[in-house]
Amino acid sequence: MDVVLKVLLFASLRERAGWAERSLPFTPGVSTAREVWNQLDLGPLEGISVAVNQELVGANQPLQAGDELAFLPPFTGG
Amino acid sequence: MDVVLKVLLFASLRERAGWAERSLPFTPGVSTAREVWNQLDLGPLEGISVAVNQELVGANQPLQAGDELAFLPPFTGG
Amino acid sequence: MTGCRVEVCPDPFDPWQQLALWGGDEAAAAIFIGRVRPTTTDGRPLEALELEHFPGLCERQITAMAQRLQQEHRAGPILVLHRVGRLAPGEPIVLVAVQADRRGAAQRCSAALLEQLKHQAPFWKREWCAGQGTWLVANTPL
Amino acid sequence: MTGCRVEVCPDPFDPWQQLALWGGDEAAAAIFIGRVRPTTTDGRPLEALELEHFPGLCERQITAMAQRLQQEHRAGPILVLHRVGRLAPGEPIVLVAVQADRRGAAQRCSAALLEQLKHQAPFWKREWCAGQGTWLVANTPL
Repeated sequence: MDVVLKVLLFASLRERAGWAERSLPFTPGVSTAREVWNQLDLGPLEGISVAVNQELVGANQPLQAGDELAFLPPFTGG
Repeated sequence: MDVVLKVLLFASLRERAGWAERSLPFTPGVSTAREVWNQLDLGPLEGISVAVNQELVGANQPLQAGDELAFLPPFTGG
Repeated sequence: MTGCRVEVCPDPFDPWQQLALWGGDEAAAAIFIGRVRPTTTDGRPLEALELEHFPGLCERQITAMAQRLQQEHRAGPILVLHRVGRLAPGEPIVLVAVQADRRGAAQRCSAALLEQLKHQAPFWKREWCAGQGTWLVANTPL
Repeated sequence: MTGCRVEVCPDPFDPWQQLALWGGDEAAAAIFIGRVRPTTTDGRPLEALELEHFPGLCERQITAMAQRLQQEHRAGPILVLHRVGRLAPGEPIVLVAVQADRRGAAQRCSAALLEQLKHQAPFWKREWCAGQGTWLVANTPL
């Protein structure tokens, strides 16, 4: 069985990375959004919001296998 | 020549007085809105605004023969 | 920047239609619409609200306050419509619309103009209930 | 009191038509409409503004903030429309409308909701100018 994390990037983060969505293997050792972010090598996490399964959460919240993890650059709507 | 002041009352003041418009003789001795008001015997001037020739003015501004003088109860629009 | 349109309306107006006609496309527009409440200030069912004004002075007072506030807040076009006559519950009494390049300017100018309209323009309200009219002595609190 | 209607719109909307359909007749309604500026943040002519959002999370975030503020300000019905996609200069981006029994409640709730929308809802703007797109890094100041 493939146990994965789905990772989503939006707007400027997506352009910087060159991809919008990726499935990463879920490794129990890399178990927070911050740790996944550091693996992605996309610069500092500062100012970036994290959503897990479509809920805004702190970057240090533990992840579960199968989670959808989204990294969101600063919001500029309205 | 009849030298007069035109006096206008609005809203609750008009109802209280029972008239909307009157021409009063202009007597040089009664030469401010406050003095005319006191002659009309309609209660205290407190809270009432005064307009002379369609300009809001203080109650003690000197009047001229021919002036249109209006007494305005507290505003409740908007 | 641009004009202040001020109208005292003896007949009902449709706020959305008036705003559509007014037009404009500045980055921010803050609009306030006030309507007749269904009850009197002492809680009885309202039959009608009657609005009286001092023609001439009233329009000039509103235009002057709109122009002052427009300058003070660096706002763009301003539209003020205010009903007079006999109004049914739910009918629009007042519309204040302010355009500006910034949302803060539009919002602050619109709110300030509404307060000045309420306290410095010669309008008077009379509530009708069971065939009897009562002049209001003060405005509703903010 | 009553509902919060929140919509993310992929197509242009006519604010006045939407407000007319929304209806309601509370004593006070405070409305804000934001439109696309004709220039980029660095002052060049804007070709188009592109708006992206995080579907699902975005609508739920806005609904949650609208409901919280509605309670806090004791406001009535709330309507929020927000465009996504490619917008031309002058086109409406956002509409926030709040009804209430008091003008202060309607005005404060509408202004607070607009700020939360700008800072706490997952929308992103990209300015297009001379065929090149630039993501904005922050919102315009109040």
